[in-house]
Amino acid sequence: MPEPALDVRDLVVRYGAIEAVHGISFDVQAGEVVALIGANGAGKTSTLAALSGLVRPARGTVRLLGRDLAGAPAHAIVRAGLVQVPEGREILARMSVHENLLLSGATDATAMYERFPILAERRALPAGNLSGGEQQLLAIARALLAKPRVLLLDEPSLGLAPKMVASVFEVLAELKRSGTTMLLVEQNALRALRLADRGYVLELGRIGLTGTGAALLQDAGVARAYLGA
Amino acid sequence: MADQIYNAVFIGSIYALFALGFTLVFSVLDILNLAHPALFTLGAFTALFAMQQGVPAALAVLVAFVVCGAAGVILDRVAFAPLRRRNAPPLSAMISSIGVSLILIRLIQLQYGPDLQAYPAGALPAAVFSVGGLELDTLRTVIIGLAIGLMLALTYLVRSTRLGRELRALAENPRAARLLGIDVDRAIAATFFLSAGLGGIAGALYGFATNSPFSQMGQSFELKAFSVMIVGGMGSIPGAVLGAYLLSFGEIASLTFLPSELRDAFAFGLLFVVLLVRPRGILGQRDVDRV
Amino acid sequence: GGTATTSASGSPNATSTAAKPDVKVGVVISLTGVGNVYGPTQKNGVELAAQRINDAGGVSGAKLVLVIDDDQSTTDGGVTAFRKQTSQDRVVAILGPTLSNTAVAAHPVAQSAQTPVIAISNTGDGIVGKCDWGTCDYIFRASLGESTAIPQTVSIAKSKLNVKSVVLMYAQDDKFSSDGFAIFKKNLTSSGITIKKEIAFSKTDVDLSGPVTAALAESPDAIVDSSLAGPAIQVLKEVNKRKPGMLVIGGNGFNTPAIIASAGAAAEGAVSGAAWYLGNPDPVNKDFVTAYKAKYNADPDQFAAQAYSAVYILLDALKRTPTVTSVLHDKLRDQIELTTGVKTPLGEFSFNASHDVTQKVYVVQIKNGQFTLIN
Amino acid sequence: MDGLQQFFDAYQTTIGFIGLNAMLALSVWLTLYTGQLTLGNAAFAGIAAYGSALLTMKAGYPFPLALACGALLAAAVSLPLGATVFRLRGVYLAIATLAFGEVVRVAILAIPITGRGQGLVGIPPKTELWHIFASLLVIAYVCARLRISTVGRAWAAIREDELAAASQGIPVRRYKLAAFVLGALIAGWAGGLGAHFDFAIQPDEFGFARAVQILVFAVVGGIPNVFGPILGALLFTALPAVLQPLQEYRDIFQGVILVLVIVYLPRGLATLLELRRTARLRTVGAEDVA
Amino acid sequence: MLLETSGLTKRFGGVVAVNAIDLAIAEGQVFGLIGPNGAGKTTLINLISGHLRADGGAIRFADADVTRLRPDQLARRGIARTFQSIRLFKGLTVLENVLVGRYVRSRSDALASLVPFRDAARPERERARLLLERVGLGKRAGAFAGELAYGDQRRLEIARALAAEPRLLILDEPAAGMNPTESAALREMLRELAAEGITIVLIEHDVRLVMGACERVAVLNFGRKIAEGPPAEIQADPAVREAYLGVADDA
Ligand SMILES: Nc1ncnc2c1ncn2[C@@H]1O[C@H](COP(=O)(O)OP(=O)(O)OP(=O)(O)O)[C@@H](O)[C@H]1O
Ligand SMILES: Nc1ncnc2c1ncn2[C@@H]1O[C@H](COP(=O)(O)OP(=O)(O)OP(=O)(O)O)[C@@H](O)[C@H]1O
Ligand SMILES: [Mg+2]
Ligand SMILES: [Mg+2]
Repeated sequence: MPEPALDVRDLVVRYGAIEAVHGISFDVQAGEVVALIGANGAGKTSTLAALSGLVRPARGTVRLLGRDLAGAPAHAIVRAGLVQVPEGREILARMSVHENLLLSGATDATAMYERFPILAERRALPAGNLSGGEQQLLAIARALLAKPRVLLLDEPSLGLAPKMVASVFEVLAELKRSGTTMLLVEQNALRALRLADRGYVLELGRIGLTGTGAALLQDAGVARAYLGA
Repeated sequence: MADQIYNAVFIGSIYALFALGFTLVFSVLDILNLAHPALFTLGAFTALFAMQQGVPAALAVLVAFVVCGAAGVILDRVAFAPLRRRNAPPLSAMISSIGVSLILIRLIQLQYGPDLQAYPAGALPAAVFSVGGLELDTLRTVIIGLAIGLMLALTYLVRSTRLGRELRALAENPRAARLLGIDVDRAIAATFFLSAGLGGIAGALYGFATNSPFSQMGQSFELKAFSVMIVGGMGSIPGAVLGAYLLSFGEIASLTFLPSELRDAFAFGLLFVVLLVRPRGILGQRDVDRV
Repeated sequence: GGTATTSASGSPNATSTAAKPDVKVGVVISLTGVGNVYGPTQKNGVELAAQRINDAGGVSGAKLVLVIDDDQSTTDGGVTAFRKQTSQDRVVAILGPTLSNTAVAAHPVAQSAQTPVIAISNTGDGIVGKCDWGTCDYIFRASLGESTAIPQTVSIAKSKLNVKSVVLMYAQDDKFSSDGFAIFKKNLTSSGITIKKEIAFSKTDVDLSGPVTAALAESPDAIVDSSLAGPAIQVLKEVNKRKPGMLVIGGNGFNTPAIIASAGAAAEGAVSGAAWYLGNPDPVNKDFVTAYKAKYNADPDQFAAQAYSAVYILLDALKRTPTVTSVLHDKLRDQIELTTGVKTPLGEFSFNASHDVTQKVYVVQIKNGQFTLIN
Repeated sequence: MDGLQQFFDAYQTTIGFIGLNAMLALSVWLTLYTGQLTLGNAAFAGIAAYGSALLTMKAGYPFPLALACGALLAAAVSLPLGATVFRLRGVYLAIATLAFGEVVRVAILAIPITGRGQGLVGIPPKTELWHIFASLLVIAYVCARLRISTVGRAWAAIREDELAAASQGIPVRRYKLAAFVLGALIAGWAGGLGAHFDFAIQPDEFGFARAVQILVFAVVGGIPNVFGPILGALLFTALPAVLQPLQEYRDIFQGVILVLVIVYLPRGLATLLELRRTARLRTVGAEDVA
Repeated sequence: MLLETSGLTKRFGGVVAVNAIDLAIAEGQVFGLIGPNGAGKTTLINLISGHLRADGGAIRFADADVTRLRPDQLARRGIARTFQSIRLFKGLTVLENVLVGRYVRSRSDALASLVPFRDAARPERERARLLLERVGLGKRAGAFAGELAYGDQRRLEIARALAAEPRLLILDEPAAGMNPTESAALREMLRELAAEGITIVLIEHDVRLVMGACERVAVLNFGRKIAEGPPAEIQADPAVREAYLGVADDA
């Protein structure tokens, strides 16, 4: 078995006295899309924040292509190739679309303008003026420009109209076809599991269930808890 | 009249240099760095120290830039970085900077005493030349040129370079900046180096112009710098420059057209009115508070 | 408590001092804060005096001990220090405080404790004689007031320097400067000199080229600048640049070596009235200057000279007071009142009926980088 | 006993100023607790100090009446001022109030009856220590009880999020103004007491440096409760006296202490007993002060 | 009608974010508001709740003209809302957030609180606890609001709005960040509230929630109302499918 692109062992995240994530382990193989689903407060965002170095993991290892990144500063993690599209998009509202794209260190955004023509149209506008869906596309494009080895996505469909959700998932599917490795956190569990090769279910800071996307979709417990069936 | 305009340009340039460093830190980190006047003073005394060792004036300004820049970085490490890590409100940082200012000024006094000092005799250009009947002195003219050059350079840096973009991103959303791979610590260090370095240059140049540096010299600039930043637009670099010249021309003009006792009342009254009429200043950006 | 009790110990074999209890003299000066430009040399002055007095046998055999407190240049600090020295240290008299603002707040404390005070650096009105705050019969002043010095300066300007019109400049938010302004204005007017314009500036102004340009535009015979040394230097330099040779007349603020050091050639010709000047060839002064230089490796300034003199003036009165050790403050007060002709670096010194200075006023002009007497 | 008496006599001014400063710190605490950074309280103290001193000196008012008039005068000035400046927030508000303070200072310099640059001298020393500490007690009690009432909760809500607070039905402007005017009233009361405590006042005592100093008391002491500002005033008023033996190194120590307290107790001395809670607040990035 | 708007218009620079909108919402109704991102939904309710000033048109609430009232005045008349971008009092506890929400219902106790040892707020706290139980946050009463996970913060916003016992409750994407099971629970709660007589305006992108909970739905696009009617009708409307749902919707 080849070395996984992202290998997380025994990760613990604490906020002061509160432990949000209790020693979880999971991995993402190169080229694979893995979904992480779970109820509100399960610890999904906390997990991603620890992976990206926004909070310091209290324990555990995070290996990206064999290199341990646990506890490294955020910018070093991004440069190593672990890039996040954060919850709530976090675009820079006052800077133009173009400037937002260049912030990841790229000098040329042409590739993204080709992939997302709507961004090319809006390139000089302050990013804050974009609609919610457009902002989400911008956040994805911006992350892609940072040349991710592994892309982390935290609820990319949050707050988007159904049509926009569809188009964001189309983009994700296309990324998957082009071989991008992704770890996807989603509340839209149905779509996420359909897209994913594998999935993990996070319950109160522990991994409860794991399996292929299709298998999880069949699971009665998952259906009851996350698909609203 | 022409010589009063020249005076206004000179004073405005010094205000602008002082305010630029102040504004830079404010725009990136939201901190009112009340140690800036002390760094300004440090600049004047660093140049004094260097020149007492025989360093020529031009080089002494450079030394002041580097020493103050480094002091700025240390200041950040000691007084601000721990607060940032603790997510403390910007007000805490302001108070912390008051502490640093006390320390720095006292250190300067321990070395040089509280009295007025003077640069070594003959070390500063004293020549006066005349252009179209206007008596200009070399020192002030050089200072004006240098100040304008530095302002343009800083504006370019922040508007058009990668570092500038990173600083603006950091200013707007530190969390996003980190997620984008921006080395936040390095960017902040750069901010402080530039800010304090500029403050140091301003101090050295002002010290030269008056040839009487003293340990409290920065204090007079504090209130003026607030006015400059507010009038021009908080956190805006071109705004600070504009505000500086507006203030200096306003001061000179009110000297000519008003009873001189009313000048300060006029200046602060004006500041007050600007705040009420256009709180974000002439070139300031509106704060976005979307619901 | 936190006090620097400087026992300026005399020579170790001054045996006679052991028998009698020490004579404690309070000194309240500004060692920190804005007044710390003056406080340190005042401290030098009093300590030098105490050392020399003890070396010479003390106060009729008793050792003179200084209790020095910093007032931080604030009124609160001054009042605190006065309270402490009168109630806890129980000093025989207090010298100070440095700044006039502090003085008017602190002196009442000593007055109500009936402890005599000699002011050593206050130049404004209302410090002695008729005090705004009430009876002040325990307060004396050994520092030449501007209301004594300025009339002399003005009369020399008129008679010797032939000044007919002036522009009068001052810092409106500075007590020293605005006091001086009022006195200059009165005396200039009464001696028939035209004031072409009054220009107020602020002590926080960073550059005075504007006000000076405006002053020169009036083409006066002289510019009168009632300000402290910092602004004065800027005024002198601007004047020199725009109109070399223009006469600049100042008050006590001009009377410091910093003016010559910082303004350089621009200071040449500046005129001011002073209580003391370095080059005074009087033997008492020369002795003082030499001793000061030997101890501190620097020239004294007027503040050091006045502080030094005040200790000797007090000593003179103490010697005349019958029981030195358990001083009855009113007796000491009476003796201070009788001070006449004490030889000090300031010249022969006496107190007048309103407890103020009687001494020679030295109107000096800067010539070749030196203060030189012109009256 | 005698030693104690002596100590008391000697440090009576310092003790008095601790109380006066504690009142001023509480006056700025009110607005800080509401999340508003204002720097006008030194000026309010100044207005009341000059007002009440002139009343006792020139108009022969009895002391308590003069004090009350001074404080009311400060409050009366703060009302229209607050109504205009509370359109501003954050540093803008701070600087607007600061500019107002400077206008007051310059105005005092321009009005002859105040003694202008020379200051006002010969104020009858009517203030006794017990006046100061009784006032402080009452003020601290009122502040502490207000904090846990609906009013205090509304202030805290405004601090955390003005817009959301308005949505809960809180008339935000009115509450901010109330905190401001109450602060001015307290500052005015303290200013009047202070003026009659040490014979003389001058415009510089109520300027920028003083405004910042009051802020330091409150912030270093801590905003979460009313003990913070009192503690801060105590520490930073007593410190210069305590550190007197350090002579020229005193400022350095004072600066170091200031930095250390702020760095290690960023929410103030008063949070020393609740470090855990403070740490939690920190991680959620809650506003504590403006 | 409890709430009526007529010709309501709001411009931002060149953009007409809300363009001549007429709405009429009856007492006790659950009214849905949907539309693509940037259609003007949030802007519309910002106008209704007084956070923005209308450039044109009028708003009537409970038979009174409220067009120019401030948010706090409207809150006192019975309008409560949640925010799309959560705006809790992060540094106050969960319980305190709800207590602030009760502001309009509690009498000022500023003077009463001066009486020593009196705890004026006790009954209020009991009510607040009950409300927290109801939204499932009973155990988190002592946590700071900022410590809650995203979905829990949304629940707390709802609890805070309910604390005011409003006549009209406006919810801006309350289910964002909730999974389908959680949003089903929310739907149940909305039904209960409606049964209690509270009028609800619901903005949501979760079509299942909107269609399941609302009696009437309006669709906005580019600031204009392009359709209004019962859910089934709306879902069948080709213009709505084109602009909002996407042709091959299966959510
Ligand atoms: N800054 C913080 N301080 C304290 N506790 C926190 C903090 N952030 C999150 N938590 C707690 O950690 C737990 C996990 O939160 P997290 O945001 O990771 O959940 P999530 O799975 O992303 O939920 P959601 O689907 O609502 O986004 C929750 O119990 C939350 O209350
Ligand atoms: N304060 C503002 N300044 C400028 N433009 C604004 C402002 N608020 C909203 N807009 C613009 O108005 C339009 C409507 O925005 P609004 O937030 O009402 O949309 P929405 O329907 O709520 O969208 P979403 O579903 O994404 O929340 C958008 O084009 C938006 O960019
Ligand atoms: Mg999350
Ligand atoms: Mg919206």
